[in-house]
Amino acid sequence: MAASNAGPSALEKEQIFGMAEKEMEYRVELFNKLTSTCFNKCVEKKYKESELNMGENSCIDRCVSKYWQVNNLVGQLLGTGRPPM
Amino acid sequence: MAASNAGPSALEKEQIFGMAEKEMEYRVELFNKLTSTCFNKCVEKKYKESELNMGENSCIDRCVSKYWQVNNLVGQLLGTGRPPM
Amino acid sequence: MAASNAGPSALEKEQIFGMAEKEMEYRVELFNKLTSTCFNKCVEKKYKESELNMGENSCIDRCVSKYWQVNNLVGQLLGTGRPPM
Amino acid sequence: MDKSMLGDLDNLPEADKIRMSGMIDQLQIRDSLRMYNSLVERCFSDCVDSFKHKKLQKQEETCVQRCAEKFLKHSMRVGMRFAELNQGAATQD
Amino acid sequence: MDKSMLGDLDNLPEADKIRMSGMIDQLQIRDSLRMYNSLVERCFSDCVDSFKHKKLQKQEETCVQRCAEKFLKHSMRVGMRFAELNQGAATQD
Amino acid sequence: MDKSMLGDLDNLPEADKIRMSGMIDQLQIRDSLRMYNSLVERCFSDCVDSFKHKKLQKQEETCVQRCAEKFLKHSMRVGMRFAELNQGAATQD
Repeated sequence: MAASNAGPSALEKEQIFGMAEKEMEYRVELFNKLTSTCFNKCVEKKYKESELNMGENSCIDRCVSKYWQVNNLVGQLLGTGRPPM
Repeated sequence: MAASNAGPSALEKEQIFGMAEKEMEYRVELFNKLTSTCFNKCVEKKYKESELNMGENSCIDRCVSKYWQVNNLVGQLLGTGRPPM
Repeated sequence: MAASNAGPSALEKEQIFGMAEKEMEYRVELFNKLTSTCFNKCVEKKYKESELNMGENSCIDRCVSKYWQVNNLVGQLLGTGRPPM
Repeated sequence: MDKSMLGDLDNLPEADKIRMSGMIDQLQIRDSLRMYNSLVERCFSDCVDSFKHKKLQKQEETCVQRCAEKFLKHSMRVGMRFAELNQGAATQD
Repeated sequence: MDKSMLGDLDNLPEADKIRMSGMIDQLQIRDSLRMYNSLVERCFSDCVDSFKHKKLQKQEETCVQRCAEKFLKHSMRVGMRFAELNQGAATQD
Repeated sequence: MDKSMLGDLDNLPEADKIRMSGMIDQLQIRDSLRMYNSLVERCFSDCVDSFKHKKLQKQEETCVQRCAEKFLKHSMRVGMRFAELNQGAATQD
């Protein structure tokens, strides 16, 4: 909240920091939703062991990859050309 | 955070702004929950086309209307007489 | 944001308040998740009456107790020895 | 949620106490509005499934009322049990 | 969500108007980013169920596109109805 | 989530760097507490279904432990893949 002699004004600075904060929140939320969704799609819920088996691991890798593609695709559809990152 | 010569004190002002912020968050969340719930109740998930058909549209209108009524009803039950808007 | 003559610096104070805020948010969220999860596990959803019956009440008590134990157990697993409270 | 469960302010200097107390108030307002939204969503989802009418039907209204009352009673009971466990954990420290 | 639905700023002093307006902008940015995340999650969950390939298949892509379009149209319709009800409630006061 | 994925602070003036860094710290604390809550909720929901006893049964405990470990391993793997994709996207710009 200190005054800045050069560069952006105090108000502009608040907006820049606010925007940066929202963008970081967005990334965290994207990661959390992706993690939760891929766990639901790929991991066996009877928990017979604490290791991920080969099938689960390969499913997870593909799930992350496809989620990423869907994220980009939706970004294109919304006309921004790219997702908000 | 600037001092105000008349009207509410700085502390009171913070509280007023804080309350206004919470109320706006509430409205956004109400809208988002309503949107998500009515999509689940009314829209066909096989996505054979990208248009909403007549049945879906009329379901959506009634869903919004009923959700609104439930919102008011719960407001009455909680003794506030009206929902927090 | 006022300067403090003794004790922690302004920056340290911000961090302490920030940490306290996050911890309170955590407790509220824990309580809300517990409440929602135990309602789903214990309460009959046909809503034939507005009272909780004996079976539901005893289920709720045990559900809270077990949720608490799971919370502690996960805290131990994550190496903190205790949940973040 | 009971305010006392969010923190113990007794040992703080006066200025910090005021600030912390304001923070708790803000959290409680936000929490109670969120709770309100969740309650509406839950009871709507559980009670309203037909969209042949625009107006809430009598039996849907009854269902929503019971759902809301039941949830509030449930929430109070959970709050009591939760406070007991919190108490126990605090005295262990 | 339409900005006008979040509050009426006309009767505020200038400094408060600017601050309130900034607050609304921040809320809208956060809301639109969250909406984006929810849309992606929903359409991914509804459309992608096979993980034999690393690349999105053609029919999954089509499904995601329709899902996103349908959801946006739905959201706009809900917004219109919601605004009407808000209007009605406001004029009742 | 890895801190480096949240933003690149190298080109900022010192004061902004400190402020941004504090903001990231706060977000990370909030995120890890939320993650903790979600993990507890998930493993409780998946592992505990009987309420004949007040105490967690041995097989429920085992289930919760495996669930938590599995989720953490999953989360780490997702984090690695996510970072790779982020990296790829960054170098494309």
